[in-house]
Amino acid sequence: MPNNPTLDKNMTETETALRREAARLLSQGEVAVFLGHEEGWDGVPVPFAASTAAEAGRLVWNPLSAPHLAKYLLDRLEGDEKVGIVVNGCGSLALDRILKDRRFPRERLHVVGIPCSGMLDPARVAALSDEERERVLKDGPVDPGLFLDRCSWCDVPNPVVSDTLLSEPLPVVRHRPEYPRVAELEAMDREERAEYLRGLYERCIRCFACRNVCPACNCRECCLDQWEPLWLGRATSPAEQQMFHFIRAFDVAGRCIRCGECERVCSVGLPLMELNDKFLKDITELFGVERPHIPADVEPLGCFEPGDPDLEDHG
Amino acid sequence: MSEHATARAAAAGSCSCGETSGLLVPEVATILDVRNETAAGDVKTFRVALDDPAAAWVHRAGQCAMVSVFGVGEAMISITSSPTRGWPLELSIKRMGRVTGALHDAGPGEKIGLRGPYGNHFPTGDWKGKRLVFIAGGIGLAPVRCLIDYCLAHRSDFGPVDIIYGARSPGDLCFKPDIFERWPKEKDTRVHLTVDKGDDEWTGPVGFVPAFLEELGPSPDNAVAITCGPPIMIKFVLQALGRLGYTDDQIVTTLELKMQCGVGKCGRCNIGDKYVCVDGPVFTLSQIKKMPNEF
Amino acid sequence: MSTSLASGAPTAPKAVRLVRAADLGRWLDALSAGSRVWAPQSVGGRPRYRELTPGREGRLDLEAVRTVDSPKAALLPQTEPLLAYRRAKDPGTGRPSLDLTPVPPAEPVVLFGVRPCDAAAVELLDGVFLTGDFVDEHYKARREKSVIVTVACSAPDRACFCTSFGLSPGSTREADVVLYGRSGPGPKAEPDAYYCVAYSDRGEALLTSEASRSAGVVEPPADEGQKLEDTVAAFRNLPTPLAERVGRVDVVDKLDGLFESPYWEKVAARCLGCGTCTFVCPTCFCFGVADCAAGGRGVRFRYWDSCKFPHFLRMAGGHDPRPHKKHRTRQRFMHKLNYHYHRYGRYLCVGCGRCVESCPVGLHLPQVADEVRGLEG
Amino acid sequence: MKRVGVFLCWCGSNIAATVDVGKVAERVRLLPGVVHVEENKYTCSEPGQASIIKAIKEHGLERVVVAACSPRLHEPTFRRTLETAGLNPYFLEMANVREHCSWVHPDREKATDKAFDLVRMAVARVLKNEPLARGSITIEKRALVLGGGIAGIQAALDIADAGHEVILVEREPTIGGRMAQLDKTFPTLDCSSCILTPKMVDAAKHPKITLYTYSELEKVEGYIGNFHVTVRKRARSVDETLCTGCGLCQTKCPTKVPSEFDVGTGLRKAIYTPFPQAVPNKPVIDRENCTYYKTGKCRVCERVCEAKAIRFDQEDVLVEERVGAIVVATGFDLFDCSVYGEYGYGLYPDVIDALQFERLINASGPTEGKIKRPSDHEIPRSVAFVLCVGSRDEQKGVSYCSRACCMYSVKHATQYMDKVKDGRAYVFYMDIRTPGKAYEEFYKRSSVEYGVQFIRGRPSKIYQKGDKLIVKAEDTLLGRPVEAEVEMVVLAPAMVPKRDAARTAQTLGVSYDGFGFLNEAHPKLRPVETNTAGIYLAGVCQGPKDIPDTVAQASAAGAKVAALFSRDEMATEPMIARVDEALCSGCLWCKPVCPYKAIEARTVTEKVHGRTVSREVASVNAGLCQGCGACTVACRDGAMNLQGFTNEQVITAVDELLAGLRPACS
Repeated sequence: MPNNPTLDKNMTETETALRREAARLLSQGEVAVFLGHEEGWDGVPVPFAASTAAEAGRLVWNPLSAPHLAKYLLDRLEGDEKVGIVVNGCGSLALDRILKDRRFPRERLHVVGIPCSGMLDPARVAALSDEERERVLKDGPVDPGLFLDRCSWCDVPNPVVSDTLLSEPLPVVRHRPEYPRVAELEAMDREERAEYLRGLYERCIRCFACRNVCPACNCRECCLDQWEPLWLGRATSPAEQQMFHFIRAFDVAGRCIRCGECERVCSVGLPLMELNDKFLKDITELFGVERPHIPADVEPLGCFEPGDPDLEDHG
Repeated sequence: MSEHATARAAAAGSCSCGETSGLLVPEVATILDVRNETAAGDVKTFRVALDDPAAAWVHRAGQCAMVSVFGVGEAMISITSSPTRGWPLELSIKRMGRVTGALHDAGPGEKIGLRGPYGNHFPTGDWKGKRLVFIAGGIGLAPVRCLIDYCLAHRSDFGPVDIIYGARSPGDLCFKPDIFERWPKEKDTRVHLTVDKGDDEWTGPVGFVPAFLEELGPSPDNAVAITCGPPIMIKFVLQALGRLGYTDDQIVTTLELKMQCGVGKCGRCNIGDKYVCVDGPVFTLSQIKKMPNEF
Repeated sequence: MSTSLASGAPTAPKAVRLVRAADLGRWLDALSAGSRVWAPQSVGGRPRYRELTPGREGRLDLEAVRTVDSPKAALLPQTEPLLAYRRAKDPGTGRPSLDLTPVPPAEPVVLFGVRPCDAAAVELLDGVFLTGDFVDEHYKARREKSVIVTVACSAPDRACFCTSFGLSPGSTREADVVLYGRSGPGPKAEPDAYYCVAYSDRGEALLTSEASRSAGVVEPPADEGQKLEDTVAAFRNLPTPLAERVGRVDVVDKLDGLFESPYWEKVAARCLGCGTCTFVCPTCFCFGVADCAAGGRGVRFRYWDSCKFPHFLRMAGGHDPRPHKKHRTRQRFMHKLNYHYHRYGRYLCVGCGRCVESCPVGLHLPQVADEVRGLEG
Repeated sequence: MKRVGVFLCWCGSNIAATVDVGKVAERVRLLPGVVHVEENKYTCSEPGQASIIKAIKEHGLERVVVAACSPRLHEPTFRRTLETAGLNPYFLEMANVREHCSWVHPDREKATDKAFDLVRMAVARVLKNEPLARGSITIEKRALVLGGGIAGIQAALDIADAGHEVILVEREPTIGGRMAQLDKTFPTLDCSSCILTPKMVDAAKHPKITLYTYSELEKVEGYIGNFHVTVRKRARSVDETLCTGCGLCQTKCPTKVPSEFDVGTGLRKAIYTPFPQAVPNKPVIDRENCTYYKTGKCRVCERVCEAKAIRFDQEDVLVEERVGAIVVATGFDLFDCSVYGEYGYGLYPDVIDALQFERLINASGPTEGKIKRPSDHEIPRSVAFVLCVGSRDEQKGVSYCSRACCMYSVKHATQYMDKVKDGRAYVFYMDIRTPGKAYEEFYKRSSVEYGVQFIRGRPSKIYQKGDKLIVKAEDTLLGRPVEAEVEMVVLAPAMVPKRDAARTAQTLGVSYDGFGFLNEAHPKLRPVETNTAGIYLAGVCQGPKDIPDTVAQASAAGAKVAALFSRDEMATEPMIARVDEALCSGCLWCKPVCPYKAIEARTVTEKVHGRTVSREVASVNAGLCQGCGACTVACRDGAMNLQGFTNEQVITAVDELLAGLRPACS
C-alpha cells in the first residue's frame, strides 16, 4: 500500500518556530551548536551548523529540506558540548540508528522534531522549468513523482526521537513496505543478475558519498579504508566496486533505514537501494519483521536466537 | 633541473626498449645485511646495493630514498650512510607500519626496490668554518648520522662538532659503534649521550634531550644547530635553542610527512605551497615559521 | 604538444573543416580505427566521459553541458599500472629473484567532445606532471599520444563559471581541434553541423587525415569564412551564468592570511567528507601508489586519491597532520585557490561546475571563492 | 620473510594414491618464503614428527605447514611437535589434502593441482600467523548435575566417588526419574526399582552430594571452571528438616488427583510423595490442587502432622552455587499419542501407552502388578503392541528412531504372555531393532518361547467394536491386510525432548537440534561434551537411548568432569575472539549475537589530540568465548578478530587462491 505524500501547508510557520527554538537553545546555552539547513546557492537547503542565535535566523525548513543531519553528529564526537538537531520522521530514524548503534550519547543531544507529510526530491525539482518550480514550491499541487522516493513508503511522519515537537503529530497509517525493484532483481537468473550487477557497479567512481551519507555507516574507521586487511583493493575495477557495494550492503544489512540518501547523493545515479531493499525484504520474509527499516532495540540480524532460520538444521 | 634528476632523465631516455620506464619505477636492489640497532629490535639498519651497478646514483646528506617491498608498497626512508662512503647504502628503519614491517621481516638476499635520491639536502656549503651542534633523539639520528659522517669526512671545513643524542633507554640508542667508538675519536668532536631512563649498566646522564641540551649550553656564536627526532622532542629542543640564543636561521631540522611519489606529483606531502619531498625535508626554522602549522 | 603555460591568446587556425552532425558517428568510427577514442556518452541515464567501446553501454552525447566525470581519466587513469613484478626462486639454489616488467607503451588516444574548460584543465595537469625537476613519464607518454578535440559550449548552464578564471565557452587552450556548432551558441542550439578548427599540428593532421575526410569531414563552403569568424567570436564572448554571480576569481592574496580563519569550521560543518568533488574535478590530480599482489606476483599501480579522505595523510605511526574534516576541507580549497597558485602561477580550477553539480551537500568552490572575499583576515 | 617449512604427508596411499605428492613438493619449493619441503609416508608417526623437529632446527624454520589430513585429527599433535622444537605451537597451519582433496577427487592431475592450491594458501596464511599463548583459569572443583534420573544419579555418584562435591538438582519432588516408573528392564528382566533405589539412596547419603529436589535451574553465568548457577528451590510447603516421612498427612489428605508417576493410571493426594521409595521421602503439597490453597480452608495435614512440619507460607528459595562443571541429564518426555487420532488414544480407555503399561504390570503400581485393562479392570485376553507411534514418521511424528521401543515392547509382550498364559500378544512393527548385547536373543525368545506374534506393518486404524478393539494393518511381509481383534492396545510412543528443553539449552548456552535434543560437540569423538566448555551431556536429553547406554554415557560424563577436576587450573584455547580497540566503535552489535554471553562493554580511556577521553568498547571474556566467530561476522568495523583465523589471515589465503584473478594483478 503506497503512501500519499503531501506538502505541509504550514511550513513557513514551522520554519519560524524552528528559528525561534534554535535561537533560544543557542542563546540560553542549552546547546553549543544547532544542526539544521540553510539555503544553498541554488535555493536548495544544505546542511548547516548554527552556533549563534543570529545564525539560527539562517535556518530554513521547506519542502526541499531533504538532507538528513544525524550523520554530522559523528563529526562532534570529541568534546562534551550539547548539540541541537532538527529531524522530521525519517530524519529521526537516521538519528535513532546512530543512537541505537551507540555512536552518540543521547544526553548530549537536544532534538527538535517536526512532523512531516512529505519532502520533495531536490534533483527532480531542479529539473523542472523555472515557472513550474516556482509554482510547485509556492502552493502546488505537486506531482507525486516529485517527492523523495522514501516518502512513498514512509509511515513514520512523526519523529521517533525528539525533545521538542514544533507542530502537532500527524495521524499514522501503518503499511507493509513493498520492494518492487527486488522483485525484478529476483526474477533474473544467476547469469543475468551477475551481468547486471557487474555493469552497474562498473559505473561507480568510488567517491564514497553513499557511505559517508549513510547513517548506518557509522564505524570508527570504515573497513573499506583499512589496509590490513585490505578488504577493498585500491585499484578500480568492476570486481572491486562490486565488493565495495556488497560489503556495504552486508554491513548495513539489518540496520538500513531505507532513507535512500545513498541514491540521492550518488553522482552517477546508481540504484544503490536495490541491494539494501533485498536485505530488507529477506528480513521480513525470514524473520517476520514487518517494518525492518525501523531501528529496534533488538534487531533480527543482531542477536542469536536458537530458532533463527539459518540454524534450523544445526541447532 | 638538478644534477641527479638530469642523470635519471638521461637514464630513462637511454632506454631503447620503446617501453615506458616511469619515474615511479624503482631499481631492483638486494639486501646485503641487516643490523639490529636497538635492544628491542624495532630499529634495523639495512645495507643495500642495486642489482644493476650502472644505475647507481650519488646522494647528498639529508636526502631520502623510496624503498619498495614488492607486494606491500613503498616508504620514504632517509639515507643514513654518508655520500662519502658511496654504495652500498645504509638505511636505518624503525618498524612503524606495513612497509617498514615487511622490511623488518626481510632478510639478507631478499630483493627490494629502490629509487631516489629525493629531496633537498643539508646546506653544508653555508656552514664553512662554523661550529656544528647536532641534536637528535631516537631514530632521528638516522638522517643526521649521514650528515655527521659527511662533515667529519670534510673535517677541516667545519669548526668544533657537538653531537647531542638521547633515547628512551640505553638499549634504544642507535648506531652504538659510532656514538661510543668512532665519533668520540674524531678531532674536536664531542658526543654527549643521555637517556630518559637508565639501567644497571648506564653510568651516563639521565634526562630528556631538550633539558640536556640546555644544560650543556652550546654557544650560538658562529654555530648551526641541526636537530632531528620525535616531534615532541623537536618542539622543546627548538624552545631550548631559542633560550640559548640561536636565531631561526641557525636552526635546521628535517620534516617528515606521508609520501607516495617522492617527486612532487602525488599532491600529498604539502605544507602550504611547499612539498616536503622536493622542497624539503631539510628546512631552517625560519622557513618553517613561514609555513602553515600542518605537519 | 603545447605545454606552454602562457597560451592565453587564441592561436591561428591551422586547418578548418566542416562535419555534419549526422556524420559524427561515422567520424568517430573512423578515428577508432587508429586510436582509442574517448567521448561523452550517456551511461545509465547520466552523461559520462569514457572510452568508446564497441558493445558497451552508452551512446555519444555531444550536447550534455558537462559529463559527470571529466576527461582527465583518459590521461591520468583512475587506476594506472606502473609496473608488474614477479618473484621467483632459483630451483637449484633457492635464491630469490625479482623481475620487473615495465608497463606496455601508451596507445594513441583521441579525446573527443571535450569541453573547453576540461581541455584547459589538461594544461594544469601538464604543469604538474611535465614541469619541475621530475617529469612523470607515464603521464607524458599518454599525453604525447593524445589528441584533444573540444566542442565549444553553446549553452553554459547555471553551474558554469569558466569565465571566472579567464576562460570561455570557446576557449582553445590545449585543444588540438575545436568543434563550433555552425548555428552558433544559444540555449536551444542543436547544430546540424560543426566547424572543425585545428589549432595544432596534431589537430591539423587529424582533420586532414584520409580517415576524417572519408567520414565526412570536409572543407567548409568557401563563403563561410566570415560566418566562421563570427561564430568563433560568439562562443568566445559567451558569458557563463555562475560567473555572473561570482565574477573574476582572484583570491590568492586574500587567502594568504586566512589559514587560521574560523570560516573553515563552517565549511567543514557542511562537508560530508566524501571524495566526489575531487574525483569529478578535471584538475584534481592527487594520487596514491599501491601494490596488488598475490602468489609471488603483482602490479604496482597508482590510483586517484582524495585529500578529503581521512587516510590521505595519516602516517604509519598514526600521526596525522590533518586529523579533522576542517583541515582536509581547508586543504582542498587552499590548494586550489592559494597553494597551487603560489607554486605554479595558476589557480587549480577551470570553472567546469562539476563540484557545483555533484556535491551532495551543495559545498563548492565558487561559493567558497566568493565567501572568502568577505572574510576578515 | 619468515622461513617456512612444508611437510607433505602421503598418509600411506590415502593421499599419495590420488595426489602426486612429489609434484606438489616441486612446486611448493618455489613459493616465496618456503625454505624446506619434505615428504613423509606418515607425517603423524613418531619418525614423521621427529623429522619435523629436525628440520625446524636444521633449517631455522619459523613457520610450519603440514599438508595432511583434517586438522581435527592431528592439529594438536603437530602443535605439540612445534612446541617440542621450541616454536610457538600456533605457527602451524594444516592443509587438508586428504578429506578436502584426495578422498573426494578421482582425477589425479586435478587433485594434484588442488593440493598445491591448498598448500600455497596455507603457506600464505602461515606467514600471517601470530604467536598465541594459552591462558589459564582456575577450576572450582564442584559439579552441578541437572536432573536426578538414572543418568544424573550415575554421573553424580561417579563424580562424588572421585572425591568432588556435586549438587544434584531435580525438578520433581524425588529423584529416580523415568527409571523409577519402570517395572522390569530388558534384556535381563531384573526389577527396575531394585537396581535403581540403592543408587538413589547412595546419592542421597553420599557425603559429597547435595540434593536439591523440587528445584529448577534458574540462571547460569560464567564459564568452565567458574560457573555461577542459581537454583530455585520450590516451596514444598513442608519443612524437610522436621518431616519424618511418616506418611500420615498423605493418608489423611482429602484431595485425590491423578498421579503423574502412574501416568494417570492411579491417584495421589494433594500432599504426596510420588512413590513409596521416593528420595527424599518427604512429601510436597501440590498447591494447585490443595484445598487449603484453593479455598483457604482444610489444613488437615497440618493438624495430623506430629512433627509440625507443614509450612503453608513457605516460599521459593534461590540458592547460588559456584561450580566448575555442569552435567545435563534432564531426560525426556513421551510423544503425545493422541496426535494419531486413528489409534484412538485418549478416546478408547483401553488404548494406553507403554509407560502406562509399565505402571499396570508393576507390583507397586495401581493394579499391584495385575494386568487389568482400564475400562473394566478385566484381564485382557489379547493385547496389541504398536511400535513407532511418532518415531520414524516425518509426517506426524519425528524422523528418528527412539531406539528403546522395540526392546521394551518385546519385553512388554513377553511379560504379558508370562502373566496371561492363554493370552495373545501381537506386536505391530516396522522393523525390530535389537542392536545390543543379548537383545536379539531376547527378541527371539519372545516369539519362540512365549509365542508373541510379530506383524510387520504399521496399523492404519484402531477402533472399538463392542468391548473389543480392532487393529487394522497391512502385513507387509505377506502383502495383505490384517485385522486383529484385541482387548487392549499398548502404543510405544517416541521419546521426545522435555518440552522445555530449548529453554534449558538457552539458559545453559548450549546448542540443540531441530527436535530439541542437546547437541554433543562431536558425534563420534566428543559424544558427551557440548560446544560450551565445561558442560557435559548424559542420557536422553542428548538423544534417545536405553538404560545401559544412558548409564554408560553418564559415567563417561562423570569421568570427563573428574578429569577436568584433576587439575587446579586449565589451559584456555587462545583461538578466541579479540577486539581491536582502536577500530571498535562500541556499537556492541557483537554482544547479543554471542551464544556464550562472552562479550561485555568496557570503558577505555585514551588520549586523542592531547585530550583524555573515555569511550566504550567491546570486551571478550576469555573464559566464556568458545571461538565460534559469530561476533567477527557481526562486527562491521572489522574490529573483532578470531585469533588464529584473523580477517587478515583469511583474506590472505583467499587472495592467494585468487592470485591473478584480481583484475589489477593480472
